Amino acid sequence: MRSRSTLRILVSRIAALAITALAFLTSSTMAQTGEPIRVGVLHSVSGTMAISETTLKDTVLMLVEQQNARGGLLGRPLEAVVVDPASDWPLFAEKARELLVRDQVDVVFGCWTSVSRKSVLPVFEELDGLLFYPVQYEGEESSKNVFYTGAAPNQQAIPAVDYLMAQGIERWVLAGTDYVYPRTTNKILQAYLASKGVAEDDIFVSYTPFGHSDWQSIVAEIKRFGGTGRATAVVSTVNGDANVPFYKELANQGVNASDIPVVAFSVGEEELSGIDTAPLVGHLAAWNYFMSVESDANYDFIDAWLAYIGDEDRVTNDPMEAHYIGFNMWAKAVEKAGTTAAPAVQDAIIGVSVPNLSGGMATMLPNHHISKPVLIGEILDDGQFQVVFETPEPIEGDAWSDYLPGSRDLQADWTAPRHCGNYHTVEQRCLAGDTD
Amino acid sequence: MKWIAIPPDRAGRVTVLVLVAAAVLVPLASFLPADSALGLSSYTVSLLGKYLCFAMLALALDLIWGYAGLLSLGHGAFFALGGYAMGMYLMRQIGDRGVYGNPELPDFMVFLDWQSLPWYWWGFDSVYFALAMVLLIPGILALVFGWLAFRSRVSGVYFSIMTQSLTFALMLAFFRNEMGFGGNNGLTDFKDIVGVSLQSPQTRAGLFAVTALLLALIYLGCRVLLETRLGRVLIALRDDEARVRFLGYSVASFKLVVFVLSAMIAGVAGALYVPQVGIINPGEFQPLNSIEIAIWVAVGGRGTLHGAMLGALVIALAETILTGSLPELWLFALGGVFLAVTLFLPRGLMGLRSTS
Amino acid sequence: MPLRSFAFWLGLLLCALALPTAASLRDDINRLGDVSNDTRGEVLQDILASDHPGVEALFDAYGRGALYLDRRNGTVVQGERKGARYELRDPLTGDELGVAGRRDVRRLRVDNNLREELDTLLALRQLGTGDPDARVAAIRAVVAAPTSGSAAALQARIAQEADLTVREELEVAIGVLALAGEDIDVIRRSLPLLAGRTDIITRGALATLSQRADVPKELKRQAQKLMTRAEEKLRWLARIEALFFGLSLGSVLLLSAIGLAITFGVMGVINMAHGELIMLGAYTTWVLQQVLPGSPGLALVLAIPAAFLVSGLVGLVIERSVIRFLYGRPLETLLATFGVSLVLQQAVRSIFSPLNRSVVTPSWLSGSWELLPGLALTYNRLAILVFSLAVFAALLALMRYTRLGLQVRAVSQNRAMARALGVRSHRVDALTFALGSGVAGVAGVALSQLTNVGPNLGQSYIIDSFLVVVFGGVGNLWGTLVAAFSLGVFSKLLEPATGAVLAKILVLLGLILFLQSRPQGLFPRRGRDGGT
Amino acid sequence: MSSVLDTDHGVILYLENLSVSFSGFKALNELTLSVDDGELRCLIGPNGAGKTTLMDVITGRTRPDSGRAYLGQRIDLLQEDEATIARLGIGRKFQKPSVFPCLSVRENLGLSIAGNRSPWQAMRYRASAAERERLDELLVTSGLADERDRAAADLSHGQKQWLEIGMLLAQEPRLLLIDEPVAGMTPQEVERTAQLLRSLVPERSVVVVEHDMAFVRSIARRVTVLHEGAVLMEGSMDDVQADARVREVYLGESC
Repeated sequence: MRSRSTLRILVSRIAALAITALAFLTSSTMAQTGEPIRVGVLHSVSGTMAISETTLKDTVLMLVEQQNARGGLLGRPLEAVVVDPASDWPLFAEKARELLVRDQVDVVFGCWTSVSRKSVLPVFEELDGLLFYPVQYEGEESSKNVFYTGAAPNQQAIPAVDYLMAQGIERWVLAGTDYVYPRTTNKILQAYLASKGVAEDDIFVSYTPFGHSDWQSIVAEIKRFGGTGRATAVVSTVNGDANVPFYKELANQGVNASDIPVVAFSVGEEELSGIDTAPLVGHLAAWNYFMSVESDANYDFIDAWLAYIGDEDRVTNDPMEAHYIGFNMWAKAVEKAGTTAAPAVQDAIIGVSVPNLSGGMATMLPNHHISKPVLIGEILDDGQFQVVFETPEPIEGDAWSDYLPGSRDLQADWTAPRHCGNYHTVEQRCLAGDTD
Repeated sequence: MKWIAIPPDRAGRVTVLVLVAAAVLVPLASFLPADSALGLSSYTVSLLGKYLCFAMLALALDLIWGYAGLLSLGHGAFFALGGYAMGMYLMRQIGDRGVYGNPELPDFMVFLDWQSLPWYWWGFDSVYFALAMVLLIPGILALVFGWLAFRSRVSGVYFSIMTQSLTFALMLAFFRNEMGFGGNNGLTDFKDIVGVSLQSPQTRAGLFAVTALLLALIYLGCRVLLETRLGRVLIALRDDEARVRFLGYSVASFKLVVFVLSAMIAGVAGALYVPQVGIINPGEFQPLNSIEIAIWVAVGGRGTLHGAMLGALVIALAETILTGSLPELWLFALGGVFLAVTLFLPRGLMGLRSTS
Repeated sequence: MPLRSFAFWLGLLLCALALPTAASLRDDINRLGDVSNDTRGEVLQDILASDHPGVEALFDAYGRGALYLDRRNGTVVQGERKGARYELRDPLTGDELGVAGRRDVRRLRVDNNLREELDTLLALRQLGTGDPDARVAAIRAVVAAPTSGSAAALQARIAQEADLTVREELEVAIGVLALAGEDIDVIRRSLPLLAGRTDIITRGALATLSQRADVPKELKRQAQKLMTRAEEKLRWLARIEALFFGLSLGSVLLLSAIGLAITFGVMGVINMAHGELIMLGAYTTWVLQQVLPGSPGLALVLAIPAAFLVSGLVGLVIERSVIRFLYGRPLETLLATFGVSLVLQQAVRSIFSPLNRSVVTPSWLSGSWELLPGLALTYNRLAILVFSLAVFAALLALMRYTRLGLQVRAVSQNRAMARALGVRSHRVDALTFALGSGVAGVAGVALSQLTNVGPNLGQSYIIDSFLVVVFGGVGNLWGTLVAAFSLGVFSKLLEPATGAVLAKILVLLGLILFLQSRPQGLFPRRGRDGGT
Repeated sequence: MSSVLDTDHGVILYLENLSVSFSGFKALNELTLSVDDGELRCLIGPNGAGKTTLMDVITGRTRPDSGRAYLGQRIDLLQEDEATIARLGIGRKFQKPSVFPCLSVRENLGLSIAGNRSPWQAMRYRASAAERERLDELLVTSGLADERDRAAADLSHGQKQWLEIGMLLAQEPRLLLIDEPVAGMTPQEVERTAQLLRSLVPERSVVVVEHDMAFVRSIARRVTVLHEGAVLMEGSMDDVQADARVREVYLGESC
């Protein structure tokens, strides 16, 4: 008996210790005034991804502030709950659970890398939360609980290749970092190029590790590949830190945009601010938004951002626009549904249209991706992009690529009656997995 | 309850007692409403489970560093390998419930157009095979690496640098998509373990209980082992390797035994960690992670198994708190702890206790 | 024929001189603000024809995307973004025109096609001006993007060209352009001119020729043969190039490891903060470039001693405050210095932001040195190769010929004896560590020219550095040199066959295996105590 | 294993033409030496004469460049590693006392007691009655019976030296190599050590390296003088001290 009560005291003490420790963290967010709507922010502010994600955290905070200035939502104020998953993938899942279980947030804006999204996905599905994911990614996913406001491959890679083909490019280097996004994108592009009649010999694929810094051999190979006299371009899915040495080596070995242009899918304004841009002029990037887009909505957004962050030299970029769109879509859907409850918002948000920053409207599609225009820009000396091409119509994001054998027949549709993330159009059934 | 008395000291008995109690009470508390005084949310239970896995990992490292004087800066590799073995089993448990509905291949293989399951995935449908691999893969790697290293008397910092390179090489290898382990994304989206849903609170509570009990068991086992002559030889080895050799002991085989044992414990920790956090990816092989394990052990106090465990719990808890409230300070704090412990607390928290 | 085209150009020049007035030049410039792609060429020709001295600057600004349409008055101005505002200048004279808000201006659209057009126009103009190198560059620019008048312009130039190399370049250029022409005889005459040329443009012209249907078979075969020969030559050059790449990678390894060869190799201190000392050197370069905004090259040169001092001082502080309490306890040193490395990383993150900083490459380090057509060695790599050897030689001399070097060797071999002989071993320890740290900082200056300058810079070099030192044999500077270069060359020879990732893994595994069998490295230090 | 040790010809250690060099410096130079079974031999010589290197070669710590080294008639020492050589019957005491500071005196001796040395055996090892008795006996021999449960780290310098000798004895070696046993000892301790060493022969053979000439004189019948890696002379202490060459070599050396 005696030992049992000691045990109980011990365990309850340990538990209490853990709980107080954890409660300490969010004591400020526990305030109960006016039943605020809680908006979770799940972006790394430390670790390797902090470079990119800190900006997104600030963007959400700014959007929340703006919404509150407009009187909140449903007459209730918004309250941001920020956690730091520290660029550690398992920690993303832990923090997602923390947001949904302990902080009881109504919606989460977060994640950058695919692996962080994959890590939190089961948590959101288990606890039926809402996640807005703002970064371009490889596609091949559609979850009831996730809204993909970044570009799918058909909203970035394919239009970029189309543009280059129109410029007369015949030979293709697909250079990427060895992880899922470049691998999938390149698989899709290979299939797409083949469908356009490009011979296998005219495609050269190369993968490098994360943070690769010695590009001498690969650039020399690109030069040789491009030295046949037929117009060659590099489609780069090189990620993060590896870009700087890559572009430097290109420039030093005399590969200019006029000889062999490089089109990148993960180099934006923010990345360029850490690069000496002089040798990069004329290389391209494909996004759905550039800071240099000339529209009043964009100017307003930039002004608000610079004022919010208090630094006139900061830039805006594509994932920020994605959060801007996602946030407005969510707010509109909440108003439409009259509640923040996940199932109601999931139903209400499909079909919601909000203005994007480049002047048109973005619409949430039944597959939880959005429609938006694709822009191709050329890098300028001042770290900005000159838009050289824009799709005339918004492009609808594809959850499942038409160019991959495994997913060609899949379709995502979260409207009634289908309610399915991976409906097989041939077998006419919803494959197991994402159904509830 | 007599068996609990095997560790002769009070700290040892308390450690076992606390772990066994946690194995019973935490699962019970998790079924109480989360907002009641003693109720624990699923979040807290997974968090505590994760801490215990770290404690087990710290114990594994302490066994070789604190007792045999071998500082492995690659122990994260064994942890990750155990985790991958478990992850592969969990992937096979998904069956045809993946997004492509393919009963043969995991999703990441389908969309990268793999035609068939690579041979090294065979057998992971069976839980017994997977559990065997959790022990065997880290064990065999440790055996081969250790045999090579100890035979040619690689020791001290050279051993540390080499283990670090080993985990670095493994990290690069697992990052490669062509390895067939899901590349950077690793293995995730698990559904079931031994036929029950991973998402259910019962499973979570069960996993926690298993972790706590196994940790208690492994702790006891190590304590018993260290009381034998083998344990004495290990301590002797740490203090004066040449003398042990001139006493006629084959130093290499002693080191090898304890290194393999430690790697297996790390593997078990990894295997328990994966179902509780829901993902395993090559980031676990990062050299930084392995160095952090050494910090846990140093903070807690080398050469006392419970000290290492305590160190892991303290640092992990501090990380949870600090990354939440003061993320910018976290690295300063961690770096400061490294410095303070090595300069002022060479025997860690345990040393603090025995001197006061 | 040359005479006729000369007359044509003379006529054009005369027209240009006669027609445009300053006012119409302004109009032309303002027309750029609202011009279609089709008519843009004419406008540009007109502007060029004005022969105004500011035209080159105007074209340059246009190509850089620095021309804006001022929406308030419809004029085209040169602008530079400063935060949320734009500073405007007259595009021809550079006179200041005040500032404008984001909404007041619109950037004139530029793209690669336009830039090429501008380059060609300027190149045609520069064919006869500047030094021979500039003329060769102009010729190449003309050939790279030929327009209808290009061939004629080159022909006109060849009669006047005195410099032999430039003349040869002109002949080849005319030949290349001729290959694309209709006249079979001209093609036949031009082909032999191109023998031995390996450049992209020539090979491109040959390839196009060999595909054409309207050319006799025998000419196509000849073109084919020239191409094969060029390719064969290129393959050889590629091998030399690979060797250079290997040496270059080796020089990076050498630089990153050489400071460690002092602190770890000679003193036996496991300094996990070594990478961060390199990082500090790189940041020093960045700071100096901010202090001297106009002259990145000078900043880079000054950064070498500055980085040596900064990292050396930090090293001194680390030694005095941490390491000196831990001599003889290598594993503790490892942990403590790792703590230091975390603190330094986070400090840099807090001070300079987690974003990468952009270190500018001065123009004399950009581009490449064309040894042979098809074999060009990049200046920055070449400079770093030479630099690494210079640092190595300096260190070697320091250790061998100076009093400090002697004392360092004495202390590292027998501390007690050295102290007995009056060597102040603490001072020697501190100075040696500062020296090794300073050298790490110098390495950072060089690496800032190759890779990102960010808080994680050091992390990516630390494991490699240790392996290089251990592989070479601890305490042996020559061993470090040999280890660095052999690892570099070996990786680069592997890379084409295995890809970059696998090459790195294989090199690492190979090293681990090698060190398992020879823990003392390539050049073991053999002593009475057996070394370990 | 020691059963293969064969000393039929009365020689326990036979070294022939051993040479060792460290980056040019010849530590041993064609050294030839033999030690008889049951003999107590002293090795003297100035610093750098090769005494410690010689012990390193015999115990397998250093591989010679050339030469031969045999234990008894048949055991080729150059083929074995340190642990095997120790199991074959050579015990070695280092210059600095080398004991396990974190273990108690008993545990130090217990680890040294002859027996199977494999990890598996060590895991299941329980001391037999005979072994416990032997342990008590060793505690008495090394004069540490009262300190049995103290950590070795807490012993005095002299006690550590005795403990180490006790550990050597526990190994039951046929040949003991002892490096400077009395350095830093009080005169009483030196006397006790001399007694202890004398008591070891003739059951065992002992080779002692020592600088303390008085001590050498008190224990050794035969003395070998090393110089520049080779044997300069061999004989009784009196012969050695009378020898002109030895005096020349030691000139400037205090003895």
